[in-house]
Amino acid sequence: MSITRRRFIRNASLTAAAAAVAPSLFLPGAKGAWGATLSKGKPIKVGVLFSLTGGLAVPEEDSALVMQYAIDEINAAGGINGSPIEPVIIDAKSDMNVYSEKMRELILRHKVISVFGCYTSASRKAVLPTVMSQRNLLFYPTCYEGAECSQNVICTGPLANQHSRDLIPFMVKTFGKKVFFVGSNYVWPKESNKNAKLWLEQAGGELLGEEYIPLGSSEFGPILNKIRAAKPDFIFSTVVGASDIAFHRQFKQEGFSADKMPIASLTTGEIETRAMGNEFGAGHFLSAPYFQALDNPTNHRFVEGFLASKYGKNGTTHYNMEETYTSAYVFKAALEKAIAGHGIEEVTPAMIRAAAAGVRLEDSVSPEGAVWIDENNFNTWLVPKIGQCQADGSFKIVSQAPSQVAPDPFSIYPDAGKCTAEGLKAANGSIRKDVI
Amino acid sequence: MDYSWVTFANALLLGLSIGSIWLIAALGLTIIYGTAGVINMAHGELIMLGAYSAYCLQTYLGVSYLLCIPLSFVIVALFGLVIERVLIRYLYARPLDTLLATWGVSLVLMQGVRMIFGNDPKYINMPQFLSSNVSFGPLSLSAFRILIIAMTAVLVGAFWYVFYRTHFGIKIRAVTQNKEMAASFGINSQRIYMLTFALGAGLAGLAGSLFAALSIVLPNMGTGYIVQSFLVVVTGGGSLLGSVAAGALTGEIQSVLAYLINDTFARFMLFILIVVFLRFRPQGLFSAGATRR
Amino acid sequence: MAGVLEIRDLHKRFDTHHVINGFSLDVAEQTLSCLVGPNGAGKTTLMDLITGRLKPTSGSVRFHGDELTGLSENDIARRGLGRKFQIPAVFKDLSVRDNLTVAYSRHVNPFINMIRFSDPAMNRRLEEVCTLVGLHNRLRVEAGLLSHGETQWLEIGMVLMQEPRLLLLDEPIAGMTEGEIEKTAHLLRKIRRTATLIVVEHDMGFVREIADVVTVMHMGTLLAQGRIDEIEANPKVRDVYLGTEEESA
Amino acid sequence: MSSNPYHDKRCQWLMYLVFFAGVGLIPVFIDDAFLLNQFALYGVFGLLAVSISLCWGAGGILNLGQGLMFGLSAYGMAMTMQMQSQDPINNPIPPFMLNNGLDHLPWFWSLFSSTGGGIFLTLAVPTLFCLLFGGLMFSARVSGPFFAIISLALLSAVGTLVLDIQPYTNGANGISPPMPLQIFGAPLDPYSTSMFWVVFVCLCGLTVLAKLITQSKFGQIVHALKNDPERVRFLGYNVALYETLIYTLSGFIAAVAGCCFTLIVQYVSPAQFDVAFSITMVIWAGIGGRLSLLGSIIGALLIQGGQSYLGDSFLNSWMLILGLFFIVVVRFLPRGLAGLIESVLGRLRTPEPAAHEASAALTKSGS
Repeated sequence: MSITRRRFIRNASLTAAAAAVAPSLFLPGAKGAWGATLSKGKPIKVGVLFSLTGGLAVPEEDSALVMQYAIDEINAAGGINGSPIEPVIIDAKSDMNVYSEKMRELILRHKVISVFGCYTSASRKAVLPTVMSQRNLLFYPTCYEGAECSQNVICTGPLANQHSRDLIPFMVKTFGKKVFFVGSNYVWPKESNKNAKLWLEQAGGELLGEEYIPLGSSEFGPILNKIRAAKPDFIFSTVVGASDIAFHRQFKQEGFSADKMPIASLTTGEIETRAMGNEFGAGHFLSAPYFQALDNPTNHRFVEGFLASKYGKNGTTHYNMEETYTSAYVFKAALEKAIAGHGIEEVTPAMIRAAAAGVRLEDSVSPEGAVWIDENNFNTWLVPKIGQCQADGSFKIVSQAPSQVAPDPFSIYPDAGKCTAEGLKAANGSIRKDVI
Repeated sequence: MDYSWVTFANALLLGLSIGSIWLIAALGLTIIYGTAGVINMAHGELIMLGAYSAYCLQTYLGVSYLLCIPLSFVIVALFGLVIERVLIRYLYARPLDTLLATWGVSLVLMQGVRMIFGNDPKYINMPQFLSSNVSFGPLSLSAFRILIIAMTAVLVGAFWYVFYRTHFGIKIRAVTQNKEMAASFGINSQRIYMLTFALGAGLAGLAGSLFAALSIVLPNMGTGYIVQSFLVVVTGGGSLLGSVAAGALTGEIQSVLAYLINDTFARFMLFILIVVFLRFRPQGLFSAGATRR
Repeated sequence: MAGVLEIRDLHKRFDTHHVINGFSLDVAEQTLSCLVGPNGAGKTTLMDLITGRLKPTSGSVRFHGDELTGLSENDIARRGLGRKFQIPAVFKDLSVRDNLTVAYSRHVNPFINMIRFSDPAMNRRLEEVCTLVGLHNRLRVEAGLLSHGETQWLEIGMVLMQEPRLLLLDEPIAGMTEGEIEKTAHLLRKIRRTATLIVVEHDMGFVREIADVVTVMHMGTLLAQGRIDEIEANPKVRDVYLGTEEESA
Repeated sequence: MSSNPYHDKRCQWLMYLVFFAGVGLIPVFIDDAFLLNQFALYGVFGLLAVSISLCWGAGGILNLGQGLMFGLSAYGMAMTMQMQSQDPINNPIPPFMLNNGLDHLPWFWSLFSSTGGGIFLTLAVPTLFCLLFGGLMFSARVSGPFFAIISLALLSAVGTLVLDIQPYTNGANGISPPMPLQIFGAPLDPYSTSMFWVVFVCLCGLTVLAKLITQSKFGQIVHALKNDPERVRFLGYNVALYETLIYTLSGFIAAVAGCCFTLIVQYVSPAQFDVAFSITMVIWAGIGGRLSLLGSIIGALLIQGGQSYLGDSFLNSWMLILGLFFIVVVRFLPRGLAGLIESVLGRLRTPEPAAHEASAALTKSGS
C-alpha cells in the first residue's frame, strides 16, 4: 500500500472534526479531470481491463492478449509520435464490483489516458460512472445494444442496428419466413431482438416465439420443446457464453439439425464453436464484422502475425479480438490527431475523443476492411458479414453488405432523439449529456 | 405459442427429465447429509470433478463415453475419501462448520482445476446413438435424456437395495439413528461415515460425467448445481424417498412453469414455493426421522 | 386442598402409540411430590405436556385455575413454571453468573432488554439463589467446566432465578456423589418453603428422604398416589414398578 | 477466564477506541482520491462483516443470504440517485425504462422521487423484510443449517427476479446513476473525504451500537439461545422474537452497508445478489473471528485488502489460498484470528487455566 503524499498533521483532530460537519466538504474533493500530462518520449499509459479469470475469461482473456499484441505492434513501429504505449493490464475477475474498483484504480492511481476493456454491458455500466465523473475515455471493443449516448465511450463493435440488418433478410430468403427468437435473459439480447423484429417485418417474416434463458443456465429442454412445437424455418439466437454452448449441443442432441432448421446467431463465432465441438456448430450461421477466414492481405498478416506471436497460444482469431485490435489503432490515430492539434503536453482524454470523430482505418490497417468512427455517436461504421460454420469449425462468408452500415444507437427509439457529440439531442433541441 | 395437450404432455415428460437431473445431482448429497448430517458445500465441485475426469479419460486415454461414467464414479469417490480423511472426519460434531469447511474445499477444487485445465470450456464426445431424438407418437425426448432417466432409476434402485436390503445398509441406518448405540453393537461409525462420504462423492462424480455431455465442462460449472441440489435434499427431508419425490416434484414444477410462463420466472417461483413449503413443513416431505419411527 | 396444578384426563398419542393415556393428577400448594415409574411410563412426556413442549391429544392442564394447554413454552414459563431437564441444560460457554442472569426472566421485552445493562433487583435475587445453591465462588467459571453435581445445582439455580411458583425437576441428583445428594435434598426442602415442587426420580432412597407425596406412573396412567410408606406397601406398585426395578438391577 | 485481558470489557473498549481512532486518522495522512474511495469501500465491507458477526457470532444464526438485504438497499439507493438525475417534467423516466417499453414511471419508483423518502425506504424495506421473513422462519423454529440453506435459496430467488423484471431494474446491466447523490443541493462526491466520513460514522456508530447490544441483557439472552434455544424458551423468553430481532438488526446494518456501497461505486447490479458474495461475507467473519465484531471487520479488511494488493502472480492462486486458509481456520481455529489472540493473551497472563481454556475453546463445537 503506497501512500502517495503525506500531509503533516496540522491540527489533525480539528481538521477531522471540521471535515465531519462542514457542509463545504460535500463539494467534490476529486478534480474530476485527468490528473497527468503526456510528454514526448515518455510512455503513454493506457488501461487494459478484462477478466483474465472467472466465467467471463473465455472471451475476455483473448481480448487482453490481442490488445497487448496490437500495442507491441504499434510500439515496434515507433509508437505514437515517438512515445511507446504502456499498457496497465488488470484482471477484473469476472466480478462487476472488481470492474468498478479497478477502473477507479486505473484512472485515479495509474492515471491512464484511456482504458480498453469490458465485454458485457453489465461491466460497461459498472465502470461508466467512474469514467464519466473522471472525464476519461473507454474504448469498448465489442458489440452492444446501443441506446446510450455517453461522452466518454468509443465503441468499435457493431451496434444492434447494424448487427442483424442483413442476417434476418438473408435467412428469411434462404430458409423461410418463420423464425423463433432465443436469447439470454438480459438487455443486449432483448434490444437486439427488437431490431431484428424490424428487419423481420421488412423482410416479410413471421415471429413464432421469443424465449429467454437465465444467464448461465444450461437447461434448454423447455425452450427446445417450444421450438419443436412451433416448427420454425430457422432460429435467431442471442444466447451468450456457456449457455450458448449448451444450447448448440442440446439442439443437436434433441434431434434438430442445422440443415433443416439452422441457428442464425449474433454470438457463436470461432471460439464458441471450438468450445462446443465443431460438429455442433457446423451448418449454423453467424453475423459479425469479422471472421478469421476473411480473405484479404491485412487479415492474413493479422492472423499469421498474431498466431505466431507469444499471445497467440489459443490458435484462433475472433470478431471480438479483431474489434479490440482495431480499437488500438483508432486510439493511435485519434491521439496523433489530438497531439497535432493541441501539442502533446495539453492532450486530455476528452481531446482524444474529440479527435476520434471521423477517424478512418483503411483496409491496410483494419483486418475486417475499412471502418470509421461516427462523428456524432462515436460508434463504428462497418460491414456486417454473414458466415456459415463449416465442419472444421471455420466460417465461410456467404454474404456481406455492399458498403459500411451507419451505427445508430437510438434507431428504434427515434423519440428519444439523436445522439450527437455533445449529448442526446431531443426533437425540441435540448441536449442531455451522459445518457446511460 | 399454442397451448395444446400434446405440448403440455411434452412439458410433463420433460419435467421428468429435469427432475431426474435434479435428483441425480442431489443423490450423493442426500446420502452424505442423510447419513452423516454433513452439509457438503463442495458437492457442486465434486460434480465438476466428475465432468473433468470423464473429459480426461476420453481425451487422454481414449476411453469410450459409456465407460467414462462408472470410472468417474470411482475417481471422484477416491477424491471424496481423501477429503473425508483429511478434513471432514474432524468436523462431524459441528454441522455448521462442515458447511463452511466444505465451502473452502469447493474454492480449492475450483481454483485447482482452473490452474490445471485453464478457463476455457471443454466438451465430451458421445456415441452417435445418444445424439438423437426418440419419439413416442407426438411425444419426444432425446436419447441422452432417456439415458439420464434410466441411470437415475437404476441408481435409486441400487441405493434402495444397498440401504434397505444389505448388511452394510443396516449398519448405515443404525449409525444414522444412534451413533453411540451402533458403536455398542460393534459398528465402526467412523468407517461407515467414511464409506458413505466416498459413496456420495462418487455419485456426484457420476452425475458430473453425465452433465458434461449435456452441456459443457467448466471449472465453475458446479456452482449452479449446489443450491438446487440442497433444495432437493432439504425439501425431501434427507431421506432417499424424500429426495426422489422432491426431485420429481421440482422438475415437473419447473418444466410446467417454464412451459406456461418463462424459464426465469419458473426458477424464481420454484425457489419461493420451496421456501414457503419449508416454512410450514421444516422437516421436509419425508424426513429421515419419520421413516425411522 | 388448594390445587396448584390440576391435570384432567390427559392423552398423548404418537401415531398409534398411546404414551399418556387418561392421566389425571392434583398437586397441592407447597408440597414436594415425587413422580416415579419404570422407564417408558411417560414421565418425561408428562413433563413435556405440562410445560408446553408437546401438545396433548386431549385433556387439560390447569395451573392455579388457568388452562395451560395450547400455550407456548415461554408463556407457560412466564406463569411461574420452572423446569429442570433430565440431561442438564445449561449454557456451556457462558459463565455461571451469566447463566443465572439470563435465567432471571422477570423482564422478557427484548427492546427494553437491549438497553438493560444492570438490574439491582436481579442482583439481589442472584445473591439469594447463590446462597441457596452454593455456587458463590464459582460465579466466573464457564458453565461447561463445572462438575456434574455443580451443573445440576446451576440448573436448579437457573430455575430459581425465574422465581417460579412450581418447579418441575427431572432427575436432579443423577450423577451426584453421596455428599452432593445430601446437599441437594437439603436444598429441595428449603425451596419447598416458598414453592411447590414435582421431582421425577428413580432413586427410591432419595424419594423416601424428600417426598411429601409420591405419584406412581405406569403405561401413561396414574397407578397410585400417596405417602411413601403407602406406596411401598401397595401390591400393584410392587408388581409393575419395584419388580422391574429389581430385574434391571 | 477472569484474568484474560481479552475478556476485560475495558480492554475491549480500549481496542475499539484505538481501532476507530486509527481509521479516523486515515484522511489526515492520505490525500489520494482512489485510496480514500477504496477505504470507504472497505468500510462498507466492514459493516457487512459486523452484520454477519452479529447474526452468526452473537446469535448463532448462519445467514448465507445477507447479500439480499445488502442488494435490496443498494438498489434502493441507486433508485434514489437515479431519480435525482431525472427532471420531473421534461424527463421523468430513467432512460433504460424507455428502452424496455415503459412509458410512465412505475409506482414503486415514484416513491423514490424525494431524496429523504428514498433513503428512508432504502433502509426500511430490507429491515421490514427481515422482520417478516425472520418472523416467519423463526416462529416455525427453522434453525441452523436449514436456515442457512433457506436464506441461500431466497437470495437466489430474488437475484433471479431482479434479473427477470428488466423494465424495472434494467436486468443484468444494473443501474448506474449518472451523478453522485445530492444532499441539499451539494453532491456527495464518492472520491471525497466527506464520503469517507459518512462511511466511517456508519461503521463506528453501528459497531459500537452492536457491541453495546451484545453486552446488554438482550445480548446475553441471544448468546444463551445460541447455546440452547430450548432452554431459553423454558426460561420464559420468546425465542423466535429474539432471533427475529437480532436477525433484523443485522439486516439493518447490511442495508446501511448497501446504501453506502451505491454511494461509493455509483452502480448496482444483480451481482450483489451473487451467492458467492454472500458467502464471502461469511468467510470474512469466519477468518477474522465471528464472535468478535472487531475481529470480523479486520477479517474483511485483510481478505479484501489482500485481494486488491497481493501481486498478480499470487492472485492467480488467490482463491486457492483463500480456500485453504478458510479450511485451516474452520478446522483449527473455529473462533478465527480473534480467537487465536484470545488464547494467546490467556496463555500470557495465566499459563495454567488459560491453556486449559484454549484447549476447551478448540474442542468446543462453537455452533
